[in-house]
Amino acid sequence: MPDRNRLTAMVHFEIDPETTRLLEMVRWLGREYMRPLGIEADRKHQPIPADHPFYKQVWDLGIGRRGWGEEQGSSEGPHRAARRGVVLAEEMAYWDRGVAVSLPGPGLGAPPILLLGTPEQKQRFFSVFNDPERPHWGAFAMTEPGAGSDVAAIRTRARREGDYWVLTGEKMFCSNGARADWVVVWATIDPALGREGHRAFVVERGTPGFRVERIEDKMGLVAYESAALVFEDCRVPAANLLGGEEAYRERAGFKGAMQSFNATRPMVAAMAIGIARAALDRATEFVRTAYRQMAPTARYRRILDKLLWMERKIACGRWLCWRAAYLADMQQPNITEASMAKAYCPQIAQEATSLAMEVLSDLGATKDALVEKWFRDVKAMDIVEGTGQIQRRIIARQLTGLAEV
Amino acid sequence: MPDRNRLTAMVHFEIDPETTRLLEMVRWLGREYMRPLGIEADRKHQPIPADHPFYKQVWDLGIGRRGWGEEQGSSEGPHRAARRGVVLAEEMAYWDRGVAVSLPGPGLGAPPILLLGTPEQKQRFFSVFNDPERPHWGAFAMTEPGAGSDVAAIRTRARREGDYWVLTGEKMFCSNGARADWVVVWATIDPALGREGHRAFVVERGTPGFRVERIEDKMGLVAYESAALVFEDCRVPAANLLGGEEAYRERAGFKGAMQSFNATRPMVAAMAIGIARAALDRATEFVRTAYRQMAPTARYRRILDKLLWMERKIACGRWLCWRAAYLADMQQPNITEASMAKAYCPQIAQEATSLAMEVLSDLGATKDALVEKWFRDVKAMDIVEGTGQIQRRIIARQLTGLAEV
Amino acid sequence: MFQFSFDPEDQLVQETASAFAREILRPASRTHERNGVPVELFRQYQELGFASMELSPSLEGSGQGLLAKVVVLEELAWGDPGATLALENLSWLQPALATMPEQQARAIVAEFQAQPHTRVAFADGRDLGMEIQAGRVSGHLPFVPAHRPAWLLLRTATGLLLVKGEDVETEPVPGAGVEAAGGAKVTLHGAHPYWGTADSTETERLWSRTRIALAALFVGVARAAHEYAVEYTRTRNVFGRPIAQHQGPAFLLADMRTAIEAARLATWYAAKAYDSGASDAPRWAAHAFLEGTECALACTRDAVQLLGGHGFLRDHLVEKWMRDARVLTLLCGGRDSASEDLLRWKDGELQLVSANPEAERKEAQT
Amino acid sequence: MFQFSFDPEDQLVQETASAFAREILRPASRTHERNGVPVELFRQYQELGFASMELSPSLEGSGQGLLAKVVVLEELAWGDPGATLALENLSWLQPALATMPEQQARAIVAEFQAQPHTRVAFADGRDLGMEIQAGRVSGHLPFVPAHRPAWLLLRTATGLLLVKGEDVETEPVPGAGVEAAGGAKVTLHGAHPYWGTADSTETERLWSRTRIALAALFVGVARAAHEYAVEYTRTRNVFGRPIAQHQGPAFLLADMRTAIEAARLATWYAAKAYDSGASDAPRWAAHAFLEGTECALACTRDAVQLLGGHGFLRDHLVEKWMRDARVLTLLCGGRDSASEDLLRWKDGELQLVSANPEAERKEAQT
Repeated sequence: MPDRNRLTAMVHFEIDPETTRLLEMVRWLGREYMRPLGIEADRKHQPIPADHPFYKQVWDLGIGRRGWGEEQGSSEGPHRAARRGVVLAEEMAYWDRGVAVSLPGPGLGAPPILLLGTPEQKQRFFSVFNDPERPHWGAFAMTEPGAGSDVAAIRTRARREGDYWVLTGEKMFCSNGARADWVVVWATIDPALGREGHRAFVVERGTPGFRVERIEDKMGLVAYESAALVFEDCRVPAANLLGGEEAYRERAGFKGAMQSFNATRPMVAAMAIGIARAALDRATEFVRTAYRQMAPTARYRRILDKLLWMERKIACGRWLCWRAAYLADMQQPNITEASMAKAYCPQIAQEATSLAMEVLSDLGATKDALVEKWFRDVKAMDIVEGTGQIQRRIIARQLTGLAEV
Repeated sequence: MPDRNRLTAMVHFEIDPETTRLLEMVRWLGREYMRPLGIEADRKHQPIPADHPFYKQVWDLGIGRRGWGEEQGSSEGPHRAARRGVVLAEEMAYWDRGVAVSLPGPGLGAPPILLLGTPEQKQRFFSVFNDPERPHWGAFAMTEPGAGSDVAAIRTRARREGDYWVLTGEKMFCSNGARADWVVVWATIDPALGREGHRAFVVERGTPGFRVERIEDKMGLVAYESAALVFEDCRVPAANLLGGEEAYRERAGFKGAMQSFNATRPMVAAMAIGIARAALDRATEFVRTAYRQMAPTARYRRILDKLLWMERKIACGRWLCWRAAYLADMQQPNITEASMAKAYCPQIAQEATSLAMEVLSDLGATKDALVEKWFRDVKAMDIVEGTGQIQRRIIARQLTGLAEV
Repeated sequence: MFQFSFDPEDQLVQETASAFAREILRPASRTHERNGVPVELFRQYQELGFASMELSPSLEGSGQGLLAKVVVLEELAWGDPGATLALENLSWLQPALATMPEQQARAIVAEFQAQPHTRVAFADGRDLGMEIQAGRVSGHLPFVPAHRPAWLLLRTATGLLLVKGEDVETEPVPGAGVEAAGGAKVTLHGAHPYWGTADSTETERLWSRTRIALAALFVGVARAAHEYAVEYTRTRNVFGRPIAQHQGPAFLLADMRTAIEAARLATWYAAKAYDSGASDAPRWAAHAFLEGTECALACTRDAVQLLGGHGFLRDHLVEKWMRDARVLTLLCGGRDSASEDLLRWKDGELQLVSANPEAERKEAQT
Repeated sequence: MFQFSFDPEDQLVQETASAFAREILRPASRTHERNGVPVELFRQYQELGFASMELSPSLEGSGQGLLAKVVVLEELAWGDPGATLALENLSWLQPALATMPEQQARAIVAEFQAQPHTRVAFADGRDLGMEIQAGRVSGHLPFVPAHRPAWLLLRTATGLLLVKGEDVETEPVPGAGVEAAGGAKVTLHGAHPYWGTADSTETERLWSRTRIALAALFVGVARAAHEYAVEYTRTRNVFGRPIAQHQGPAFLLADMRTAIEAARLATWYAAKAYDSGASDAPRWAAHAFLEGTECALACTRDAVQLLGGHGFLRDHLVEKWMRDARVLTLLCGGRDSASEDLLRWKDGELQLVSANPEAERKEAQT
């Protein structure tokens, strides 16, 4: 029998002091700015404009500016980055997931540049985030009107012409795409090649032939703009092909995209948990105040059961996110774990927000009660970065070793 | 606006007097014999032997004897047969589904003979059920060790040799197969032909090359024997090919099997409802007595919620069965409706029996409490006549018009 | 013997409702969501006679049963549940109109004939601290699905009341769904009811009409979402085949369809029980409400899911139906209220707890 | 920062348990189901030290925490949950052994050393009308998972008690699952406890150990069923492809796997909270019990389903695990008892109802 309590010592559920400090900052930012701004955007049904003073303020705090390409150099290193990521993502989404996505910085454009970009490209595209004057955004464009979950089916074409690549096609759901300095655009050199034909290009704002077709009219998460982009014979300098041609040998192109998904799926799952927790807190507060004024009824017990269900599922979901992030930090395979978190959390979060509306009963049916906003917002968490169905496919493939599910 | 209450007049939920009389008989039979015999078989873990006096008794009552091939001639005609079928099936299963299946008569062998058989074959194979002396059984063998849901994949071969067909293969889950005078056996003349190669043969007991390999060791529904059959160069007279060769043009062979499923699926669903209702009644009775003796606790409310859930789901499931049977009686297409009943009922019935065990709490964990028997028995209802998964495939195909799901 | 058929004349009613839903309500969904239902549409609806179909012929109605009504309501809600809530105005008063002295009822019917866009609200005030003193009712309703209701049908702990809108304070509030109906919070400061009953059996019976009608709306909106999702997934490809040809989505479509059928039959059964005056009609009304709630919430949620990213856009109606279903199923105390009523009846049937409040109290203290 | 890792030494414990489960328990499942666990196996289990791993070194245990134990229990239950219930005999007394005077504890441990097959039962008697008068306990337990328990750990409304088997009346009853453990009904006629605590905080804390250990068994049996179903569906064809390559079954496998992971993490968290003496350990124990219950019931039911007709035969173990899971999750009052505890704690946190029993009583009467 090995040493006393050794197993105990190797499993922890604590958050480290540095992350706790960051959490406190997010909490302050969330309470003071993110939640009010998110509500305002939702009520106006308009994204927060890029020139809103809030963005300058967070930019001055360093949000979106520091650390791109420097992660390896920090004292704690990348071994906590994924865990810190899910903890902070949950907290941001607790206050407002829409505003969180709208924050300046390279956003989902960062992972492909970090993974595929040459040193020169990293320097060139990240340098804009050192601008002390005003906030900047990067963006990422993969999804197309006819290719959401089925990433391999993208139809945006890239064709070489001398020192340029010419892009033609449409993209959807490009977060912050209208205000971004550049967008990482995935295109195919030949649809018949499937994933092997995929290439990632950094398309800079103002490139001729690239335009924002519209800002999409979403049911929730209104605070950030989701842009529909059009590329009409858009000529992109060859130097903007991420990593150059050699980066795409052995299907690395598609794998690059997938790797970034593996990193972001637990974060999206954690965001669902954050939203669910907001709904739980609101529902608990309602019970605390409303049921104090009136006689406790049979409904009281029924409602406590709902709160307890939320409490349990939120905790379990969070641990799934943590475990997936821990494995990422340890640079161990986390494909199954990331997908399990992503399959579980949005699903229970949808139910949690729906139950929270029931807890508030008639009041829950009004926009004023806020819970309905989370009910709308959270639906996207089951869709972005691979729907719940896609996650189940991934898990099943990993389980069975069978390729086609 | 049409006449007052016209819609009301055309929708009914009543059971007719004749069926009510039959129900009363089943109730008496169930209470006095079927349930005690089912429990006895389960405790001994042995099917009720074919020479058990109970079978002679029901035989004398006419059960399994009358009406084969005569249905069209009855005064109420076939227009109530399907509805009467689901009502009586529910009631039989309420008392004991295993014993119900073990009752004498042609069983599932009847539909293919009725649908495909020549007048001579009907006369020949049904005549045995006119024997006043002792009970007789018929049986049906489709499922194979490697082909359950995937009926088209049966591998039992039929090869013509002069005036005989020679059968080679194995069958499983053949209800009453060991005591049957004959078994309707589905075989293929060529696996490459798929469903078009299927043929149905009536194999009589004692045919050389036909043997019962074993009685299967089931987790529930012990009262009737499920036989594993082996056919080794089993020579069946050509006259025993149901309907003769011409009956199998245009894939009619497989359709014949499927038609009988369409007729039986709502009955199996209704049986699940019957078992669930038994569990509900037992749970209600427990609450009535146990909670009278002790102080009503918080659990009381929780338990009433479970009873009410069962009450609702059982009612909804029953109506689904009724609707599917009604359409069958009207000779209207009921593929979707039959599959919906079959998908819904076993699922809620599994949950109902499981909840009933919870209602009985510690007592529910014992064999003495009986509920656990229903928990085991009912699982089969989600498997036989097409698993819940197969039903969903059928419904989805009907909904979308897409062939391959 | 049980049967589920409609003869050609019945089908005419259903088809009329279906055509109105398909040609008028559905295309105007977004307009009505923004601006509410226009006065002209109320007039057109009045001419079709749907809102008055349950009224007795002496009140110039066609005296149809609730079963006929739920068939109509399912069709209308398929078009737009919010607009249906609004257009059905007079119908929501049916429990009161069927019970009050005919003269009183005639006055109300006349008011609706003159002003077809008169609005009605209804609510279960039992869990919301409604107080009744000396026949006057006070309390607060955080949400009723009507902008400025002229009438309020109110379930209280002691009975069913009809209150005039002019006797209560209403303030518009934005609803999270069914916006076409509008929304208001209502405060009653000792309002004197226009009509009321304190008979608990009668109250439960009458209230079951409201629950059954809502259950029919749940079925309608679930069906709308399901049919939309079927069409979408049949015609869009993923991984080289139509979405609906993958078993994951296909099984979801099958489960939705089954849930709809079960909820519909539950609604029919409850309506039939109500029409026949069965004493257990309230019980089946509550069951239908619960089955319908599960069905509507699941089907609308899954329809959005099946459209993927497109489901999250207001370009499609599924997101609206998801919100509509969530709000609809909160009305009248939602499923909690239905569950509580059922539990109370079940308890009465078993006669255990009510007989022993002392033990209950003791248990609550531990 | 949070982490979920086992170093090689930890893995050795897990692998030892896993090997015992794989090589001994699993192959003998059906034999143990029929005949119970043989005496020799109790001796072998004692030598492995699992039943005593939580005991303090002064009691000749290895003083490990509950977290280490749940990792072991999951492995063992994967082999056979019924046999594990039996073999774990001394462990079930851990709450009492850790709390009672050392001399008393030493006597018990010595008894088990002499008789390794001594059996233990445990039960939540709170909802079963247990009465305690003048320190003596009376009442009836319809089922405990032990044939002839020498010791009975009993949760009552007022605390936790340890009763000697010789002081109670036991009668064997056939269980619906976990037959390897046996089953008995127990009647207490004013039994005098060997040990007990009436401290409610301590009782809740100690009882949470039982709930967490059971939750680990739930995870283990769920995993057994899932792995069996994965292997079966990978290697059998339907419609020309492996069953698991159809999305319907594949998604079910994925959901099972996810439920197992969630339940496992809930068990780890609760065990960790228990080991660290956190005051909310009972809460997380109840949550882990609930998550584990859902997981075990769903996974075992679906595993049978995924084997189709074969799942219904005793040729495969999935039918056994389905019954095992159903019985296991009924122990200690099952999920209802866990839910009630949670509700009481939540209520205490919000401090609403307990403050107002009069209103509660009034409501119960209406």
